[in-house]
Amino acid sequence: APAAAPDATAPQLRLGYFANLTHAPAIVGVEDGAFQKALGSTALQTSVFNAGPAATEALLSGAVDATFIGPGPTTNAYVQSKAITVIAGTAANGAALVVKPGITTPAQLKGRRLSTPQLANTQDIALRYWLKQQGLATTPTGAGDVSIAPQSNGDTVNAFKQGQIDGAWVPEPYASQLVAAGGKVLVDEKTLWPGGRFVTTDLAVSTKYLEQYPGTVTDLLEGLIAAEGEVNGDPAAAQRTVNGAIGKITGTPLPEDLLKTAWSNVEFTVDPIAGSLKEGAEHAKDVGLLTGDVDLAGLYDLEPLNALLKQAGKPEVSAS
Amino acid sequence: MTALPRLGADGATRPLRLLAAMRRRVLPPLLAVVLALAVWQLLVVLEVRPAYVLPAPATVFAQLGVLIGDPAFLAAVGRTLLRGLSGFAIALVIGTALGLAVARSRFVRSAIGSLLTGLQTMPSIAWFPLAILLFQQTEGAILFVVVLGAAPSIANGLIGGVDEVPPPLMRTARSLGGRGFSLVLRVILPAALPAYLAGLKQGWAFAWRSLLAGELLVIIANAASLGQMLSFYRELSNAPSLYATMIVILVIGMVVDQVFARVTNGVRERRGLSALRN
Amino acid sequence: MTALPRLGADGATRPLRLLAAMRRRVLPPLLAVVLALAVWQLLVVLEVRPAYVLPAPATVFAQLGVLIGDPAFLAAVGRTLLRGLSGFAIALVIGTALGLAVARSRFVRSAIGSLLTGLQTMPSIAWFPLAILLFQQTEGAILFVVVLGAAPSIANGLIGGVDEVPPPLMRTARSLGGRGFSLVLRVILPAALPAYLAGLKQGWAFAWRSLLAGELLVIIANAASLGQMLSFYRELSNAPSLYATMIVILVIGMVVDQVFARVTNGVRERRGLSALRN
Amino acid sequence: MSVLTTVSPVRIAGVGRTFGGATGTIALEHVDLTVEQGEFVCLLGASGCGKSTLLAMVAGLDEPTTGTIDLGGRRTAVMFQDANLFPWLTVGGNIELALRFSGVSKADWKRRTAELLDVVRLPGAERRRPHELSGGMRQRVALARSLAQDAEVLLMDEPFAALDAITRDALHGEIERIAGERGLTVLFVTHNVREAVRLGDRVIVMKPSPGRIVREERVPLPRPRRMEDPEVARRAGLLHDELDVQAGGAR
Amino acid sequence: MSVLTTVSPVRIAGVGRTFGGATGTIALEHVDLTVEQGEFVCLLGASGCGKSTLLAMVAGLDEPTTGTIDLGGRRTAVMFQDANLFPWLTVGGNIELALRFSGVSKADWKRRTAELLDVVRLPGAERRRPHELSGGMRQRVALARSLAQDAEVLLMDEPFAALDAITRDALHGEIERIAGERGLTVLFVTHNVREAVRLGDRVIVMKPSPGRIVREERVPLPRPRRMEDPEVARRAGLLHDELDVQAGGAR
Ligand SMILES: Nc1ncnc2c1ncn2[C@@H]1O[C@H](COP(=O)(O)OP(=O)(O)OP(=O)(O)O)[C@@H](O)[C@H]1O
Ligand SMILES: Nc1ncnc2c1ncn2[C@@H]1O[C@H](COP(=O)(O)OP(=O)(O)OP(=O)(O)O)[C@@H](O)[C@H]1O
Ligand SMILES: [Mg+2]
Ligand SMILES: [Mg+2]
Repeated sequence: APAAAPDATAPQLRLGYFANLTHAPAIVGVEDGAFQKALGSTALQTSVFNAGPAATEALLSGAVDATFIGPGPTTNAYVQSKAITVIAGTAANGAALVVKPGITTPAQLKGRRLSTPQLANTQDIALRYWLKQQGLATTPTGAGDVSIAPQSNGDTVNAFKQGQIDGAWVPEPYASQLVAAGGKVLVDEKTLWPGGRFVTTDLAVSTKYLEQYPGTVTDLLEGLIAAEGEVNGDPAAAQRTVNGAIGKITGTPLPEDLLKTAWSNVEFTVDPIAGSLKEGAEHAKDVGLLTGDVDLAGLYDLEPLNALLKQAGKPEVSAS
Repeated sequence: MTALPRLGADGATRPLRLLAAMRRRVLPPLLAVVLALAVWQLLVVLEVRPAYVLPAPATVFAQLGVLIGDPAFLAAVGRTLLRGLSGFAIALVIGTALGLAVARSRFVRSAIGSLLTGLQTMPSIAWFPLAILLFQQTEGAILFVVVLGAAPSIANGLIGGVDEVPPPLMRTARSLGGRGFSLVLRVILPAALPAYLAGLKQGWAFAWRSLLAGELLVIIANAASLGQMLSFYRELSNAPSLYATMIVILVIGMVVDQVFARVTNGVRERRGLSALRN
Repeated sequence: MTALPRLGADGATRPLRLLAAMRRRVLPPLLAVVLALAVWQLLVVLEVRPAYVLPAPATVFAQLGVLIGDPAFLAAVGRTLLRGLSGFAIALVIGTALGLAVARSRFVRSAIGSLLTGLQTMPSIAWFPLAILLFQQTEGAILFVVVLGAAPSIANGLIGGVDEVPPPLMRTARSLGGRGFSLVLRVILPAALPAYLAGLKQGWAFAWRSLLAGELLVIIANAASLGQMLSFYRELSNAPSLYATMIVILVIGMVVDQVFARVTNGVRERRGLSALRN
Repeated sequence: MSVLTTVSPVRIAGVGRTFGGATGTIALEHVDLTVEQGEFVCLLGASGCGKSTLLAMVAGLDEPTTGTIDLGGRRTAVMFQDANLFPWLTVGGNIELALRFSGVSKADWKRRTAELLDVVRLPGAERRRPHELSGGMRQRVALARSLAQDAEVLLMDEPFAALDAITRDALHGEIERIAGERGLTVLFVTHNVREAVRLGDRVIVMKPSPGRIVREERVPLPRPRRMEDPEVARRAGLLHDELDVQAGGAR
Repeated sequence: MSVLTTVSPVRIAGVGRTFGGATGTIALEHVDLTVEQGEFVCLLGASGCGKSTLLAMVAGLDEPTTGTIDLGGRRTAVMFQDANLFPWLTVGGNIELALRFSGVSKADWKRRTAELLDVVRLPGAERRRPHELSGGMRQRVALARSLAQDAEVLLMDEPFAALDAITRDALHGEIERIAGERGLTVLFVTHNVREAVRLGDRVIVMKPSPGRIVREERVPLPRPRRMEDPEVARRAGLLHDELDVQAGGAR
């Protein structure tokens, strides 16, 4: 494709995100105007998604130009289309295997019933891979040494409280909710990763948009860096903003102490921790939830981000 | 003799009649509600399930009060209703046109007759990718899903109705010189009306369900909707709000049913179909 | 004179009739399919949307071939069909009983008549928490959602049918001494049959949609299902498989429609309702 | 009338029927009529004078607005003005349904159905469908169906209106025979004055707006009678003139 | 018949109609009938001999299995054996629908409807609903509806079967008058032999199994005639005997 001028800007940017804790920088950036400020004359138009598939569908079919999204859907979308590019990270960590108090070793999980948010999503893959490493077999259809029953996070919390499941591998704030319901953290996912970090949310743009309007993308990144700064600089204020937005969108804000606990388990960073996404894809292949040739070579383009980081005198991030 | 007061069904005096009407129309649903609440409360008292999954009626109704007092909730209900009505209106036009085409033309019937039911059995979730593909992030995507859910029902109702028009009436209409559009408008549609209305009612149910599912597709910030709230309450394990929202949906459904029942009863009465009941 | 060969509709010779039947029954749907494929291919050729969201028909049909050749996929389809049929069977019994109760008793009608439609408009997602609450993660939870979707439709169809039974026929039946269950079985149900069948068709559509949504609810050991695959493919942004699965669902829906159409046509023919068409 | 023996099977006293509330149509006003056991009573009267309404009330299918109708719990069979065959059943099925509802044992259905179809001159029509029949054939099936019932009081609303003269004459004989054999009490509505005289022990003349009984006429002629009998014709002529006078008065 | 002037309005040639394929019921076999302009032809025949079937084919609502029916594009109006009123319309609405389909301008509907209801002796019944009418009233509304049509050929299937003698006599006069005024060609099915002689320029006698024409009889009596005229009665008696002989032969 003929490269556009490095500062070419678009008349508008359509941006998607979720009303989730792990999308806090996106929410803050939208609510406090960090994105719009950075974008200048480019009109910002936002869409809120409920789950990964809708966000992917929107990005691939050109209904949004960029979206905050989890690593699982990112990988799927890239494998299918090769038409998206991850330009930054947003959040890391914040997922754990929480189990009934009696269970203290992996071996005790044999014959138990665990939940994940959705078949083949990030946590589902993490759980299956981890179990495999512990010598416990699983199948996508729920059979094996450990039975995995994917269900919606809300149902998981209820099922755990009623003792219908023995544990669940879930993201925040549900992990904290399970702990509050008497669960014990058996595995904090970050301990499994090199450096103790793994990506939870990243920012993906349509490759076409990136090629056409590199200037706007840079503006967007600038806004993201500013929003991350706000989130990390004044967590209390950020929590208020995020909870306000969640309350407005979902009808119920999260309980404040729960939000606080969950928040402390998540790290907000622009580092996409590319290694963890790529290894996650390998894990998915390993447990049979991803098939075929998984080539993620062209997924990242971190040059614009690194340029901005360099300008700001911050450490650069790596695409491997 | 005609001036004498008459006894019997037609002759009861006004206040008596009102009381009788009360007994017939208000008492039974009231009893049903009371019974349902009693069973519910009993389950709660017996602690069959913990309160966070099965809250007490009082809790739910308190929450219902809070929700109804919340302008944001009312706005959400209003938004969803508006979407439902506009989607239904579009489905009405498309479904009626399709239904007439299938009912009246053998060719169209064998071409797409079964397709209608096929489309109808397709779950909303399957349409989502296509809806976003076609309509991007607009209300259009939601309406698309709603229309695809409702139009086949409406069409099928109309087709059924037209197929059941008694042949003697059709012969009579044709012998009177009825042709083309005039025949359709003056004879076929009125004759098919009861089944058509039944189709509309089913269509509304499909539209409404598709809508509540479709509202999860694109969440428009600052524009909460009923479908969205429903799934969020579920996600957040907010049982009182979830049940309160279900009650709202139930009541809306029942009100709509009453509207349909009124129309249908009017139609039946005018045709002398309600003459002999029990 | 009766021995002479006759012309006209009844008199065509066998091979000719076969050809005519082909022309009437095979050609139109074929044309419809070809047209749909042509439009689709055109959109692909024009590259209206990239291939990874709107794959070419050839890609999708190739994938369809792969899926159909995969025993696991066939097993999933079989499992879903089985669930659909059993859920529908339960809904049939419950819906029919409810429908009769409402149609025959004024009290029951005003107590729960509107509730049926209210329940029908409740989206499956609202039932999920309750289903899990009552049935845990078992087939029961899926069937619960399916039955709640389909039974009101079946009941409403039956109610509509009973309400439309011509009063003269009811009077005749009663004057013949028809009472109670015998009257219901021998007169009311047959008279209401066409509307009842229409209700069953709608009920199937509701059951099937609820099922495909409900299958995401409960993942049962070693039991892949169509609903699960549908969302799985969507999850993986696997457009060819998604569209191929949609085609499978569409075809199943159309086959079911054909079954209903056969039954309905048989009923209509026996009653002389098909005498005058076009 | 008869005061000595058993109570009369049909006692209609002060019956009125108004449709559609106090301001509606007065179909019948103060009708008194007693029919004796085994009596054949014919009702004559202008179109819309309330004959069908009266029959429906005697059959218990409608309630009088005023007055009482007492049959002492006797079973009725009705043949309506319209055939009202059940379209989902064959001709045989329609008759068998009446037999079933009357508690006739299943073993006898075939035979009884065949017999009844013979009576109405439709032998072998069991397997035909209502929509394949001519108007007169449908009416005869309805007649067979009403005769299939095990009733003591037979109510017939213009049963022979759609029949040609020859078939009708034959059925006159049949109905007379069956009523005699079974000891039926018959209330028979017709527009044909000669038919009324041909069949009735008594002819009741009604008048419309509001519907009421204006005349009763015993027919003491010996049976069997024929429509062509000069005495039948003479009495019919008198009744016809009577009706004519009334009509002139009413219009 | 007439060869000089215009072509006859109804020409039925070699018409047969079989229901239900080659092995089905033969309703009509080889029927030939020509009706002249302005002629009033009555069809008589046993129940099930194919009268209604023939009328439906003349009206273009059914197709003969063999033979041809040619009306030279003339418009027909049909009054069916059953009233077939549209239940969702009032009495007035039913008649107005016929006026609408006949292209009568809306301004005239009210007046024409009132006139027609007067003709059938139901003045002021516009706003009543079909299910509120008695059988004879429904039939009269159907008659008014068929007269509302702007037709050249009038086909009537037992239009007066459900009417009392007085009303029927009045309507005989009306139908005769209207047919004369409009120059209508009428094909009139009846079971009443006297009625046929009273109304017809020609009476056609049919015979069943299979349905066919067995006799034609001109009625050269001067008009107006009355049912009670001795000459009408005499001719009717002859025809009745003729039918009787046939019936004896057929059964
Ligand atoms: N359901 C109804 N609602 C209103 N009016 C009715 C109803 N049924 C009958 N009527 C009126 O009652 C009167 C008597 O009707 P009915 O059918 O008894 O007459 P009939 O003597 O049987 O007449 P016909 O000889 O024409 O059959 C008529 O004026 C009719 O319009
Ligand atoms: N749709 C049909 N299918 C099969 N047979 C039919 C059909 N319509 C009419 N017939 C048969 O054709 C014959 C003639 O019927 P048609 O209605 O013309 O008789 P009709 O002369 O009008 O008798 P009626 O005086 O009783 O009205 C009858 O034997 C009838 O059973
Ligand atoms: Mg009557
Ligand atoms: Mg006939």
